[in-house]
Amino acid sequence: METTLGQNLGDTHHDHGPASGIGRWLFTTNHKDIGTLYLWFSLLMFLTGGTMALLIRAELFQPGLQLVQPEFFNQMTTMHGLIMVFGAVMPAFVGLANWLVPMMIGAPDMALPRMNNWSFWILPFAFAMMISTLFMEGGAPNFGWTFYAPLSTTYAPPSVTFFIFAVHMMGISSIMGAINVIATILNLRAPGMTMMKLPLFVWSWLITAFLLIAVMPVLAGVVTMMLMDIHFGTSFFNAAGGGDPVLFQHVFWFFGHPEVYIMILPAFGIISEIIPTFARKRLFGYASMVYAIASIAILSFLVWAHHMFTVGLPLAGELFFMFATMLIAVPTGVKVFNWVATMFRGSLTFETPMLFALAFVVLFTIGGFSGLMLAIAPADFQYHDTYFVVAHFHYVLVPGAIFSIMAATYFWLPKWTGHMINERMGKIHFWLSFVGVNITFFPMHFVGLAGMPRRIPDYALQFADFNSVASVGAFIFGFSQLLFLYNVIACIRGGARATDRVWEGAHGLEWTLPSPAPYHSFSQPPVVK
Amino acid sequence: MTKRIWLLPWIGFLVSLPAAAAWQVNLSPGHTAIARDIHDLHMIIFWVCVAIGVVVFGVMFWSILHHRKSKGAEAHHFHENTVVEILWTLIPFGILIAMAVPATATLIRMYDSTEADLDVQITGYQWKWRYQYLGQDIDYFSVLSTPREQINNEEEKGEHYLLEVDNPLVLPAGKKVRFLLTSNDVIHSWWVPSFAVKKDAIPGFVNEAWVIPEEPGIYRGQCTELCGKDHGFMPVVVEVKPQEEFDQWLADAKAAAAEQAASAEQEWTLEQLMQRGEQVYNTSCAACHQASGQGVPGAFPALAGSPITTGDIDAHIDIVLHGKAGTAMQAFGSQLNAVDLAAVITFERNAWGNDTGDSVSPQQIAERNQ
Amino acid sequence: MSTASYYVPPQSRWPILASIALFLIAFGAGNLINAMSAGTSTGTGWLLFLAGLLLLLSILFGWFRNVVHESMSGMYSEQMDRSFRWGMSWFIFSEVMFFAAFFGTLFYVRNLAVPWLGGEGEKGVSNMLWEGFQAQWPLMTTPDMERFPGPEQIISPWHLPLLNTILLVSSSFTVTIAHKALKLGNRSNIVLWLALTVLLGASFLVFQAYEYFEAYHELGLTLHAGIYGATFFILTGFHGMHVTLGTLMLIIIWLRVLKGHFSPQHHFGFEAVAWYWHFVDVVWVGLFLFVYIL
Amino acid sequence: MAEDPQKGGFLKTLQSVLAAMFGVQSEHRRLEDFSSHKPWRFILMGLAVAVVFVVLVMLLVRWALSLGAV
Repeated sequence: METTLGQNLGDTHHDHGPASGIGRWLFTTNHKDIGTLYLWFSLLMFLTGGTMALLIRAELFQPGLQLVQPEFFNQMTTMHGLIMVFGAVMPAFVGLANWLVPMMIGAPDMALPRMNNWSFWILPFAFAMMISTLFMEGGAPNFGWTFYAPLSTTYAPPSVTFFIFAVHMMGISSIMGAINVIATILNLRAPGMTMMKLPLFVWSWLITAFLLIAVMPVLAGVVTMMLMDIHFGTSFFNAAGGGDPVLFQHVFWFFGHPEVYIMILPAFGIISEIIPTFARKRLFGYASMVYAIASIAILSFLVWAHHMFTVGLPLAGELFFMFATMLIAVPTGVKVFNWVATMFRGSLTFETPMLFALAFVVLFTIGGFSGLMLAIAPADFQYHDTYFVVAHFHYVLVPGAIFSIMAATYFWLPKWTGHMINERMGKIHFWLSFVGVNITFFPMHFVGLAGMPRRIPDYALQFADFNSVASVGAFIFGFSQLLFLYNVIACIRGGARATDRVWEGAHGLEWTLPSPAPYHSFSQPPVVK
Repeated sequence: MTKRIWLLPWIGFLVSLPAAAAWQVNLSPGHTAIARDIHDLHMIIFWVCVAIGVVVFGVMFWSILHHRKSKGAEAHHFHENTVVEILWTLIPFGILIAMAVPATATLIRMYDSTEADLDVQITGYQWKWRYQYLGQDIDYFSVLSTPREQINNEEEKGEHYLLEVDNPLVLPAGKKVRFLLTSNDVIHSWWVPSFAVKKDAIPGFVNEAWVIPEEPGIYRGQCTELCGKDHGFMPVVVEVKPQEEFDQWLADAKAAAAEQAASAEQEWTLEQLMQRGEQVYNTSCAACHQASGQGVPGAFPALAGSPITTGDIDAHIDIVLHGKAGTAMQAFGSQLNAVDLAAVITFERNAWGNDTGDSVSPQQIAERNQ
Repeated sequence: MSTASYYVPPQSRWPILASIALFLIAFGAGNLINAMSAGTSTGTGWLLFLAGLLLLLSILFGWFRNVVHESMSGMYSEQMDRSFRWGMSWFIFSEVMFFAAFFGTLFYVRNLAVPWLGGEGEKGVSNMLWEGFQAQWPLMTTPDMERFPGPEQIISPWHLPLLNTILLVSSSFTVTIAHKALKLGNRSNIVLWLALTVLLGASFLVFQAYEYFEAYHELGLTLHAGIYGATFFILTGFHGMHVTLGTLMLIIIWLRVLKGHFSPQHHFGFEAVAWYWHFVDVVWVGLFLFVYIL
Repeated sequence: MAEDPQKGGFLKTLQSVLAAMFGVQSEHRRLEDFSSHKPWRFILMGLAVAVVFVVLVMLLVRWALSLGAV
C-alpha cells in the first residue's frame, strides 16, 4: 500500500515522456507541464478579468447609468483588479519561471516538484471560490482591489469572508512557488553557472521570489486582522477601540508596494533577454542591471506610504516617503538607459517579440514618468485617486507587465512547441494591441488631470469625450487578444519547424536544447564554461 | 511596408487632439496660491519628463532607424562604459534634488494650518457631506441635487450634472479657513481641485487642511476615495462669497436654524408629515432602501412590509435615531432635526402599502432623542 | 553544483488532493464563520471544514510517508538535502514576516494611533471626537467604552508569562541536546531529551490556555476589549498555534526516532523541526518583551 | 579564476553595495567577487547600508523641517 500512490502512478525513471490522459496534468511533477498549466490558467484569468474591464468601459462609454448599477460596477472594478493582479500577471510569471528557469540554469527540473504542483493546483480552487462570491447574497467584494477598511470590514457584504480565505490560499500558493524558485536557482545550477552568469530573467525571478516570500505573509496578516474585526469583535481598524483605519493601509501597502515590483521585475528580466537577441549584441551593463534590480527590491520596502499621501500622514512621514520614492527613479532609469544602449549600434530586426519589447520600453517609461510625477507629494494631492493614477498603473501593468508576458510567449513559444510562430499574425496582434492600449489609457491622463476620480460608474459631462475614446480603445485592445489566443493555439498545432536556436541572436542554455524541448530538460547537467 | 498602415488610426487620433481645444487635457492652475504652486511643480516635472523622454526615445528611434540589420548594420561589441553609466545616474539624481527642494517648501506650507480665521468641520457620510461651522451654531448636510431622471438617462443632463448639491459649503473670500475632516462611517476624501485641497476623511480621526479662497465664485469637486455604492454621487460644491455677503449668509442661516427649531413645537398633520417625509426619505434613505422601499437584497433590507416599519413604533424610532451597529444603518438622530425625523418615520410607516396610519410627532422624537 | 542524480519524483496524487483539502477547509471555514456571525446553522460549515482538515491530515501523512520512504531508500542526494534546507529556511522566513505584520501593528497603535486619539502628536486634534479620552498603554480605557469596554486588569508578566518563558527557552536547549545526541548516535538520550522538549512545549500550552481562561473570566481582557486585547490575542494566539504545530511536529519526530529513521549523518527531518522550534522560541522572547513587559 | 575572497574586505564590499544602490556597477572583476564567495558579506552590508539610507533620509527630513519651521 505504501508505494501505490507514489510508485504506480507514473514512471520512476525520469527519461520517460509524459503520462497520458488528464492524469498527466492533475498529478504532474514536471516543470514544463506545471508551467503550461500556469500559463493557460493565467490566460483564462486574463480573458475573464478583461471581460470585466470591457463591462466597466462599456458603462463608462457615456455619462449616465446605462448597463449596470453602481453596486455591481464596484464589484466589477474590485474583481477586475484582483483577477488581473493575482490571477493573470502573477501566475503568468510563475508559469514562465517554471518553464524557463530549469532550462536556463541547466537543471533537470524544479527543486521541489511535488510542491510545485501543489502551488499550481491551489489557484483554480482559490479563484473558483473568489469568483463564486459574485453569485452570493449581497454580491461580490465591492471595495476595490485595495480593500481599504472599514469599507471592507464593517460595511462589507458577507462574501468578504470567502474573499479573505481566497486571498489566504493565493498567498500559500505564491509562497510555495517562490520557495521553489529560490531553491532551484540557488541549488540546481549546472556546474560553472555562477551567479553572475545567470540569465537576467533568472536573476529577476530570484529577487522577485524573495519579495514574494517577504510580503505575501504580510498580506495574510492584514486579511486576518480584517477577519478578526468583522467576525470576532476586535478593533484593529476601528478608532472606537483604539485602532486606526489607516493602519490597514500601512500594512496593506507594505505588502502592496513590493507587490508592484513583483509584477514588474520579471518583466525587466524578459525584456533584458529579448532586446539583446534581436539587437545581436550583448546586454549593456549586465552587472548594473542585476544591481539595479536588487536595489529596487530593497528600496521597495521603504516607500509604501507614497500611496497614502492624502490620508493625513504627519509632515515628516510625508517628506520621508517623498524623498525615498524619488530616489527609486534612479535605478529604474538606469535600466531603461541600459536597454537603449543595448540597441544602440546593434544590428536590429523586428520580429514580434522584439516589437512587444520595444513597445514595453517606450510605454513602461511613460508609466515611469507619471510615477515620478506622482512621487512629488504636493502634486500628488491633485493626482491621487483620479484617472491619472489609473492611467499611470495601467501603463506600467498593461504595456508593461502584460506586453512583457506576450513578448515572452512569442519569444519562447517555438522552443516550447517546436513550431515557429506566424509572424504576420503576430505583428497584426502587436499593432492592434499597441494602438488599442494607447487609445484606452492615454486619454485617462487627461480626464484625471481634469479632475475625474477613479472608481466611479458615472461622471460629469466634461469628461465624456475622452471616456468614449478610452472605451473604444478598450474594445479594440480587448478583442485583439482573441488573436493572441489564436496565435498560440495555431503555433501549438503546427507551423514551420523551429531550429534549436530559433532566433539568430539567441544566447543561453535553453537554446542548446532541441525544439520542442524534451520532457526532461537536462538529465545530465551541461557544463558552462 | 504594410505594417505602417496600422499606425494610421493612431496618427489620426494624435492629429485630432489639438482640434479639440475645448477639451481640458491638463491640470487647471486653480484659484489659490497653493494651487498655483502645485500647478507649477506639475508643469516643471512634466517638462523634465518630456526632456528626458525626447533624449531617451530619440536615441532609441535613431537606433531603430539606422542600426537595423536590413540596412546592413553590424553589431558593435561594447557592453559597458563606466563614465556614461555614472553620468546617467548622477544627472537624474541632480534633477531629483532640484525637484525636491520646491516640493518640500510647498508641502511645508500646505501643512501649516495655524492662524485660521474660520474653522469648519467636514464630516463624510455615506453619501453626503456635513458642514459644521465651529462656534457658529451652523450645521447642515450637503447632498447631490442632480435628479435621478438625469442619471437614468430619462431627462437631458444639466450643465453641472453630478457636480451640484442642495446646500453648498459657503466660505468668505480672502480669509484663511481651516477644515477639520472626519467621517461617520467609511473613509471619504474631500477634494476641490481649484483649491488643491484633497484630504481623506477618516472615521474616528481628524485631518486638517486649509484654504484661502481668493475670488468669489462656485468651485466644484468630488469625493475621491471609494466609499461604497454611491461614491460617484457625492460631489463637493463650495460657494465663495465676498465678506459682507458671507456675513449676511451667516446671519440668514442662523435665523433659519432658529425657525427650524421653532417648527418642532408646532402641530403637524399626517398629510404634512407625509409630504415632508417623502423629501427627507429621498435625500437621506433612498440611496440604500431605494425610492420603492424595496431595498437591495443581501445588502440593504426592504422597508415595504418590513416588521420594523409595520411593527412596534418605538423600535422603529429607535433604529432610525441610533442606527444599527455593525451595519451601514447610520444613527440619524444626530443628522436630522426632530421634524424631519418625525416626518420620515411617519412616511415610512404609511408609504408602499405599509398603511399603518401611525403618525409620529416632532415632540415625540425630541423626547426620545435626548 | 548539479549532479546527475537529482531525484525528480514521479507523478503524485498528493498535491491535487491537498488542494481540494485546502479548498474544503477554506470554504468550510468561510461558511462556518459567516453562519456564526449571522446566527444561522453552522452544520454545513463544520462538516466541510472538518472533512477538509481530516483529508489534509491524511494527505500530509501519506505525502510525508512517501518522502520518508524515498529518503530511507537512499534516493536523496546531498543536493536534494540542500533543496529541503533552502525550502525550510525560506518557509521560516515567511513565518517571520507573518509575525512582523502583527508586531508592526502593535508598534503603530502604541506609538502613533493611541497617542493621536488621546490628543498628542500631529494628529492630536482627533481628540475632539473622543472627549475625555486619555492615551495610555496598556489601554485600559478605550475611546468608546460602550462598544469596546477596556480590560479591567492586564496580565502580570512576572507570573505565568515568566514561567512560560523559562519553559520555552529551556525547551530550546533540550532540543539542542537531543540534536547533539543524535549526532553522536546515542539513541536513548535522543528519546529522553526529545520527550522532555515535547513535555515542555505541552506544559507551555497548558499554561497559555489557563492564562486565556483567566483573561476572559477574571481580567475582562477579551478580543472585544479594544486594541490592547486585539493585539494581545492576535500575537499570543498565533504564537500559540505555532507552538501547537511545533509540538505535534516534535511528537512525530520522536516517533520517527523510535522507529530508527535517523542516522547521525542524515536527519534533515529532525533539523527542520528543531529550526522551527527555535523560531517559535525567538518569537516568544519578542512577545514577552513587547507584549507583556514593555 | 584565482580570487582572493578576503582581500578587499570591508571597503570593497561597501563600495560594491553603494554601487548597487545607485544601480551602476562595472568591471568584471568586481562582479566575479560577488559571484563566487561569501554572499553573506554583501547581504549584511546591503542591510546595513539600507539602514544608513533610512537614517540619512530621516536626517534630511529633519533638516528640511528645521528650515521650514521659521
